Amino acid sequence: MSPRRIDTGGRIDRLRTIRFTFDGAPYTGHAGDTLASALLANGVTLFGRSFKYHRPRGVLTSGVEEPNALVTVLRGEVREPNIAATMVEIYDGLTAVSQNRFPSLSWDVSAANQLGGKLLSAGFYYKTFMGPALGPLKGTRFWMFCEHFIRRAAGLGRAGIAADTARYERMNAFCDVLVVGSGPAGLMAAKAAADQGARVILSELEPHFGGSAKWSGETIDGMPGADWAARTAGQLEGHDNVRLLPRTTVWGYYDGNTLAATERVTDHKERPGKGEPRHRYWAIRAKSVVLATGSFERPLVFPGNDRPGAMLAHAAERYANEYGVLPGNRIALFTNNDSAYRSALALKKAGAAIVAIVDVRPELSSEMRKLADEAEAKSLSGHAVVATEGGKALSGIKVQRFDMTNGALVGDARSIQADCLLMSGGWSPTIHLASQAGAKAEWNAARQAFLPPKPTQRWSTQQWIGAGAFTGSFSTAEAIAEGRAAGLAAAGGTGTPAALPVVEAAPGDPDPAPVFEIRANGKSFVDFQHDVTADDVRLAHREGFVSVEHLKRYTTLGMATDQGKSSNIPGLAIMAEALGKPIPEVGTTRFRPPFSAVSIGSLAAERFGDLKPERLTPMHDWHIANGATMYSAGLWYRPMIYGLSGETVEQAYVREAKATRESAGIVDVSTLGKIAVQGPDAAEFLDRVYTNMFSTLAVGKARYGLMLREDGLAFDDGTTWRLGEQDFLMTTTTANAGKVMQHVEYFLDVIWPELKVHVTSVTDEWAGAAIGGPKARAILAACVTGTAVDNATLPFMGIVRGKISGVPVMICRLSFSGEMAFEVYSGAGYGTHVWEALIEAGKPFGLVTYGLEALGTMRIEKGHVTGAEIDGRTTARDLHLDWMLSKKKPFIGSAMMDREGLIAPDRLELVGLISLDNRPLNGGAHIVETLDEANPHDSIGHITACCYSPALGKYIALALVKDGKARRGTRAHISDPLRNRFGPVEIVSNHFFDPDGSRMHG
Amino acid sequence: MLITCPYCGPRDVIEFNYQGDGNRQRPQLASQDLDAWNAYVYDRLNPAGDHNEIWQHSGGCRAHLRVVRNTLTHEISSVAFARGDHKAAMRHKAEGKS
Amino acid sequence: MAEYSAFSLLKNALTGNRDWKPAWRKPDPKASYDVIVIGGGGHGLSTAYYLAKEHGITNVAVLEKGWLGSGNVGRNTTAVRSNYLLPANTRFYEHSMKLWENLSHDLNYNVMFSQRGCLNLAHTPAQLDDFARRGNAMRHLGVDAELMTTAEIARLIPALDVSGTARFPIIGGLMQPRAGTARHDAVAWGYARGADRRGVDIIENCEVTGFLRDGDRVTGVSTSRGEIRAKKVAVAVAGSTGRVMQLADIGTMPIESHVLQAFVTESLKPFVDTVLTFGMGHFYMSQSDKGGLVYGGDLDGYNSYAQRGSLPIVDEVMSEMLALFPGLARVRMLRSWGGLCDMSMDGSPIITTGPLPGMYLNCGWCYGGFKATPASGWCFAWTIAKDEPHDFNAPFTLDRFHRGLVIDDKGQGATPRLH
Amino acid sequence: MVERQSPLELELRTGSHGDFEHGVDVILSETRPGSILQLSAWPGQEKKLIAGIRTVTGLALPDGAGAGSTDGVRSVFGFAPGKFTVVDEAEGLAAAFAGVVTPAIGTLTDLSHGRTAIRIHGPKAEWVLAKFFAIDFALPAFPIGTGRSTMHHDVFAQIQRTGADQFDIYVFRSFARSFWKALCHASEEVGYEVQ
Repeated sequence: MSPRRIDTGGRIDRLRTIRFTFDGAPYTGHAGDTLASALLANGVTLFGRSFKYHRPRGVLTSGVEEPNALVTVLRGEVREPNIAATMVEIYDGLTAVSQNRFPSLSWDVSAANQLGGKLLSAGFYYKTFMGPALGPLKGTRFWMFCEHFIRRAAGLGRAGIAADTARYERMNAFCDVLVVGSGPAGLMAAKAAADQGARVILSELEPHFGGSAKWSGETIDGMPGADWAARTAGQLEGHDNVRLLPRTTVWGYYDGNTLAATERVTDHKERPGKGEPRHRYWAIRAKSVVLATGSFERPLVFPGNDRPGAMLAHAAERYANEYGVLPGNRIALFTNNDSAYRSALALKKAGAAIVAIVDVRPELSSEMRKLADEAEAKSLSGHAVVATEGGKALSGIKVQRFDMTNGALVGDARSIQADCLLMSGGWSPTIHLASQAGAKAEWNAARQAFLPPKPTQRWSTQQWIGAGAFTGSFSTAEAIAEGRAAGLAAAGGTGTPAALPVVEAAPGDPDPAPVFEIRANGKSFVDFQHDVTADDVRLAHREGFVSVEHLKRYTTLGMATDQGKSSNIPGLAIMAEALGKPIPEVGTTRFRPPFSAVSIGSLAAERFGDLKPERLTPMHDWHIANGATMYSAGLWYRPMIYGLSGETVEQAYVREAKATRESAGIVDVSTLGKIAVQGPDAAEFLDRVYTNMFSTLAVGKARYGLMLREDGLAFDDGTTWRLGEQDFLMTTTTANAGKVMQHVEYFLDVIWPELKVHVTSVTDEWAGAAIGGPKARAILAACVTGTAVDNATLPFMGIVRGKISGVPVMICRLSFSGEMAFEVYSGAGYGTHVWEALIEAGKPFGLVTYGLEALGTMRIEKGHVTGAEIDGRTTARDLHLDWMLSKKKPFIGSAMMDREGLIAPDRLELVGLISLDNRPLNGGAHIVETLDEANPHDSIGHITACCYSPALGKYIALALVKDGKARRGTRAHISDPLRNRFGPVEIVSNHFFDPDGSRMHG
Repeated sequence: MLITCPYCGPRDVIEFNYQGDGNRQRPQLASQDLDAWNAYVYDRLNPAGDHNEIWQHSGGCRAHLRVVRNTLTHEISSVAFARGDHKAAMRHKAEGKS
Repeated sequence: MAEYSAFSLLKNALTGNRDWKPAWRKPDPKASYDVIVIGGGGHGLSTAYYLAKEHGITNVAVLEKGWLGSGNVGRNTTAVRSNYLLPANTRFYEHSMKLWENLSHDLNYNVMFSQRGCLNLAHTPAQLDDFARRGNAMRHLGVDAELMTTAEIARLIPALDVSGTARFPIIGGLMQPRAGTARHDAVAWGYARGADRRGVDIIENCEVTGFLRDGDRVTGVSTSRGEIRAKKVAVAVAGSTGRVMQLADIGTMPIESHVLQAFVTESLKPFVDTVLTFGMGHFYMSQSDKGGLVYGGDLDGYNSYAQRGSLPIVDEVMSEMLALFPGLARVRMLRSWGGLCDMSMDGSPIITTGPLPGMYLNCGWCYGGFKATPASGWCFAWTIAKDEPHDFNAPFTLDRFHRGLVIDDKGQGATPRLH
Repeated sequence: MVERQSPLELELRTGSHGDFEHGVDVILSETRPGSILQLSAWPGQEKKLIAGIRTVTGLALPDGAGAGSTDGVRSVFGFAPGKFTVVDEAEGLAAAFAGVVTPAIGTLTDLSHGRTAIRIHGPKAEWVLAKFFAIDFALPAFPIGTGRSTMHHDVFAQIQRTGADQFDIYVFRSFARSFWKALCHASEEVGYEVQ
C-alpha cells in the first residue's frame, strides 16, 4: 500500500494497478489516477523546479491551472514537455521526467539563483548587461555573451527533435447548443437543451463528467454528487442529438460563435487504436453556447507559500475524495473564506488530522465553527500564516495574529507542525472564453472576483449564456437552477415541469474576506511558475509599471504556462493596494486564445505531414516511370529533366534542348492555366482584359495576349484560342492560373455584370503536350488522323481538331521554344495515351522528352518572358512588349500605365547577357558597370534567368538592367558576391536566337 | 468568422477571398481621369465601424458578395450578391429552415 | 535620474530595491508644445527621443490614448532585419539596424538586441535565385547577406526537417547574420525613459479626439485631457492611421488596417538560435530569451481594428511550423494575440511632411514596424525638425502611389493583404 | 475508343483497410461517370435551363439554391447562382444538351475529364467528410439530392448527397489522388473498404 493512499473511497479502480516511472523510479498507481495523484499517493512531494530561482515545488492544484508540477512525458524518442502532472492520466508504461533541473530534481545547481534574489528582481535585465560602450565588447557583443547563459538557464522542458509519429485530426461540428463544462450547471444545461430536441455538444476538459460533483461530497437527488453526475451523463449519452466530449478543452471563442476545442483522444492510452488520432481538433459552429466553466480557487500570498506541501484547499479535498489520496497526515488550512471548512471536514473524514484552520477573519459564523469542531481542528480566526518551515517538503507553519483592517501582524509568531498546508484565497470564475468573445469582466466587491457581464446584443456574433460558478454562483443548488435555465434559453425553450434536483450541501458564505497577501519577511509568491513575488509587483509600481499590462510585461506575472489562472487576481490586488486604488481601476487583462496551452500538432491536424496536396498532371506517372526528376512548381509537380545515368542537370537539359532544336522534343504543358471564356460578350470581354485585340481573332485561331494589372504593370501572359464565335479557351501561366481566374471573375461579377460571359476553370479538363522542333510536323503527320497538319491547314497560330490513336485532340500551332511547334490538347483521361502515341510516332524522328530546364533554356534563347521577368514590378515597356498595347481601345491598366514612375528613364529593362569568360552565370546575380569585388556597389540590375545555350554555345542570361535598351552592345560585369562569381558580360538584345522567328514560322 | 453567402448559407471565412473596400468607384473603362483612377486603385476608406466590402465566395459558389461588416466587432450586418441580378431568393431552402 | 548599470542594480539590491524611481514621469499635459507626437508606441516614442537628442527639441509631448506601448511595439514577433530587395527599403532598414546595434548603450536601457541572424529558407531553385537576387542587392548596398547550403542549415538548426522527401524540401537559404531579435516592450520603455530624461512629456491615457485647425493648418489637438496646442503635430499611430486621419477629415488613405496574429509556445530549453522563415507559405519563428518560440504567419486578410484573430490562420501557421519542425507537434501553443497593421498599397511605409500644413505623418508599416522603430523615429524627427525628409525617407512619400513611384518589395500591387 | 485513365489508378487499392476488424463503416469508390457537365444560365434564364435539364435527363430540379436530384444513373444539382452540375454514367451527354442550352439561355462546359467523382457510403460517411469540410452534413441541413460547393484547403469540391448515408464528391482531377489518399487516411479510424 502506498504511504498516502486511503484504504477506501475515491473513484479509482483499486483492482487495476498501473505501473509507471517518474525520473526513472518505478511507481504504481490505479486506473483513474492522474500522475499527480499517483505520485502523491506514493509520498512524492517534489515535482519540479521553478523558472527563475529553481525553487523546489510540489503540486499546487488538481487541475488544468497547475503552475508547479510540470513534467515531460516521453513516448520513445518523442517528447511532450511542460505537461501538468495533474492532467496526465496514468497508463501502463507511462514515462515522465521532471524539468528545469540539473543534475537532478532534488539537487539542482541553479537553485543558487535564489541567493541573487534581490538582484534578480523584476526587470533587472533591462538595467544591466549593456556592456562597454567601446572596445571589442561594444555593440551587442557583451549582451549576447551573457544572453547565451541566460537562455540556457531559462526555459522549462526540452522539445523533441524526433518527428512525432502520432496522427492529429480535425473535426468540423455544428450544433444548436454547445455546453462548455460538465459540472452540475453544465450537465443540467445539456440535459435541458437536449430534452428540447436541440443538437447538443457537451464538452469537459477532464476525463469524467461532473465537475465539482465528482468530489465535493455533496448529495444531489439523494445520492452522492458523483453518482448523480455519472447518471446524468449516462442519460445524455443515450440521446441521438447529444455528443459528449470528455477530455476536451474548449480553448478558443472565435467570431461567429466558432469555438475551438481539443480532444485528447489517446493520451491516456498505452497505445492508440488503428487510425486513431492522438488529438482531435474540434471546430464547433454553435448557434448558442452555454458557458458553465466553473471557477478557480486562489492561493494566498505569504512568505514561503510555494513550499512543497502547500496546496489549494479544494485540490486536497479532491485528491482525497476522487483519488483516495491524502496529501498530508497533519494538515493545516489557511483561508479567507468559508469553502476551506468544507475541505477541512472532507480531509478529516478521509483520515487526516486537521491541526489548524487559520482564518484571516476575526469572526466566524456559527456554521463554520461547527464545521471546524467536526473536523476536530484548532480554529485560529484572526490569524495569518507568516512563514512555512521545512526544506523540500513542508514540516510546519508559523502563524501570527492578524488584523484584517490594516494588514498588521500582532504578537509573536508561533509554529505549528504540519506536513501539508492548504490555502484558500477565494474563487475566481473562469471567464476566459467570455472574455475572448469580447465580454468585459465586472468586479464584484462581495465575491472579490471579476464576473462575466450579461452578454450584450452588441456582440451578436458571439452568443453565450452563463451558468453556475462561472457567473459567481458558487453553490451547487444555484448551479443546477442556472444550468437548467441556461440550457432551456439556449435551445429556445421556455420551461419544464420537472422539479429541480435537490442538493444537500455544507453551508457556506460565498463571499471571502478581501485579503490577498500577508506582508511579512520572506519571498511571497504571486506567480509560482515565473517566481514573481509580491515585492516584484511593488517594484513595478515604484518604477511606474502600474497599468495591468505593464505589470504583466514588466514582471512576467501571469505569462507562464498556467497563464496566471491562480495569480492574476492576487497580483492585481497587490498593485491596487500599492496604488491606493480599488482593484477594478487597475483593470484586468483581456484573455486571448487559448484558454490553456494546446498542442501544435492538433492545430495542424490533418496537415501535419501533409502540408499541401500534390497536384499532378495526367502524365505524372509516366514521367516518374521514365526517369524524370520532378520539380515542385507551386502545388504542381513537373519534370525538370529526364536525366540519363551519369548525366549532370546541365548535361541533361543541354542534350534535351539540343535534340529538340535538331529533331524534336515533347514537353508536358498540362499545368498551364486554362479558362473557358464563353458567351456572346466573350470577345468584348477579352478586349478589355488583354492589352491587345481579341475580337478580331478568327474562329480556329489563337493569339498571344498580355494582361496588365489595374495599376498598369504587367500581370500575366498566354495564348487564347478562339474555338467558336462565343467560345474561347484562355491559357495562363502555371503560377498565375488562380490569380487570373479570380481577376476575370471579379470583373465579370463586380465591374461589368452586364457582360454575358461565363468563365470556368478547365485546367484539369485538358492534358497538354507541346511538341516542337524541325521534325515536329512530320511526327504529327505520322500520328494525327482526321485532319492535315500542313502549313495551309494548320498555319502559325491555327487550330485544328483531329484524332491521335483514336482519341479526339485539339492542336494549336504555337511556339514557346522558337521551333516549329504544336500544342496538342486531349481530354485529361486520355493524356497519357496521346502522350505515348506521340512518343511512339516520334521514335523514328529522334523525338526526346524534355523538362522545365530545357524549356527554360529554349525560352531564354528566344527571349520570352515568364514570371521571373513579369515579377509584379515591370511594365510592358520594360519587357519590350509595348507592341502589344493596343491604341485602338482601352483595357484594364491602360489608363494607369503611363504614369510618371512607370515611364521613368532609369527603369529596369529586359536585356540579354552573354558570359564573356565562358563560365556559368547565376540567377540572382547583379550587374555592375565597374567591378569591385571587395566592396560591391552600384548595381544596375540583376539576372532573372540563365542557362548554357546549346544553340549559341555560350552561357547566356536574361536580365533586367537600368536603361537596358540603350546599353545593348556594351560590356558590364556580373557581380555575385554571395557566390563569389564575378566576370565580364556583354549586354545584348533578349532575342538571342532566331530573332525573326524563321524556325517557328517554318 | 462566418459569412452567410446568399447562395450557400453560413460558411467559414476560410472559404472566402477578401476583395477590399467596396466603396470604390471604378471609372468608366475609357476614362482618362487619372485622379479618379488613382483614387480607385490606391485610396481606401478604412473605417473603424461598419465597412462596405467585397468578398468572393471563392471556396464555394464563387459569387462576389457585398458585405457590410463592422471592423471593430467583425459583426456582419448584411450580405448580398455583388451582381444585382442574382436573387437572394436563391437561398437554399433547407438552410432557410435551420 | 539614476543611470542603469550592474553597479546600480547591486546597490539597490542591497537596499531592498526601495530606491528605484519611475522609468518615466506621469506629467499632466501643458497648454502648448513645440511638437506633439500622437501615439505612444515605439515610433512615437523614438520620434520624441530623437527630436530631443538629435535636434534639441525637447518641448515635446507624446500623447498615448491607452498605456504606453499598447500598440504593435508590444505585439510583434520581435524580429529585426534589413534584408529587403529594393534599395529604398534596404537603405532605410539598414540605417535602423545600425541604430539597433548601439541602442542599448544609447538609451542606457538593455533592449536585448541579439544578433542571432535571420535565415530565409528556400525550397525551389527559382526561389533560391530570388533570394540570391535579394542578398546580392543587399551586398551592393553594404549590407551583410550570405547564402547557406542545406548542410550548413542542418548544422545550424538540427531540429529542422531537411530531408529531401519533405513536401517542400529545403534547398538552401539566405542568411543575414546581423539580423536578430530584441525585447519588444523594452524598446518602448527604453525610448520612453530616454525621452523623458531629456524633458519630453509622455502623457498616457490621453486620447486625441480631434485636430485644432487654423484654416488648413493644424495647430494642435483636442484630447480626452483637454486641448493642447503645438507648432507641429506629428502622427505616428500605425494600426489606427485611418481612425486618426478621419479626425482630420481625411477620409481615404492608401492604407488598410489588418489584423496580424502572433503566437508563442510554452518555455523550452534552447531549440532554435536564429530567426527563421519558411519559403512556401508565410511563417516566421524565433525563440525568446525566456524560451518561448515566438512565431507568426499571414495577415487574417481583411480590414479590422479588433485585435482579434480568426481561426483558419492559426491552423495555417501551425501547419507550416510542423512542416519545418515535425518534432514540435507535442509542444503547445500558449498564447496568441493580434496586432493591427497599417497595410500600405505597396508594402512600404510613409514618413512625410503633411498631408496638411503643420502635420507630419508616419504610417503604413505593414509587417515592418518593429524593426523600423529606431530609423522611423530618427527619420521622422529629422523630417519634423527640418520640414523636409532625410535621404533615407525621401522615397516614402504619400504621393508616390499616384505618381507610380511605388516601392513594392513583393510585387503584389495595390493588394494590401498580400504584402 | 480507349478507356479513360483514372487519376486514382496507383492509389486505388480495393479491399478493407484501417480499423476494419471492428467493422467497415465507410465504403469508398470512384464512380467514373461518362459525363460531367457544367450548365450556366444567363440571369433570368434559370428556369429555361432547368426545364432543359429536365428534358434531357428526365430529372426534375426543385427550386432553390443547391437543389438537386438523382436517379442513380443521372444526377443534377445547383452549385452556384444559375449554375448546375449534370452527371451521367454514359458519355456523350454534352451532345444531348447541344440543342437545348442555346446561347440565349446560357453555356455548357464539358468537365467530364476535369473532375473526378468519388463516392463515400456508410454510417460514418458524415463523420469522415466532416474532417475535411466545414459544412453541416446532417441530413436536415443537407437533404438527399442537394449539392454544395465547398473546399478543403486547396481542394475545391462539389458534393451531392445521393443517399441518407452516401455522398458523391467531385474534385479537380489534378488534386484527386491527393484527396483520395487523405480520404483513405481519414477513414482508417472507422474502417473502410475500397470498391
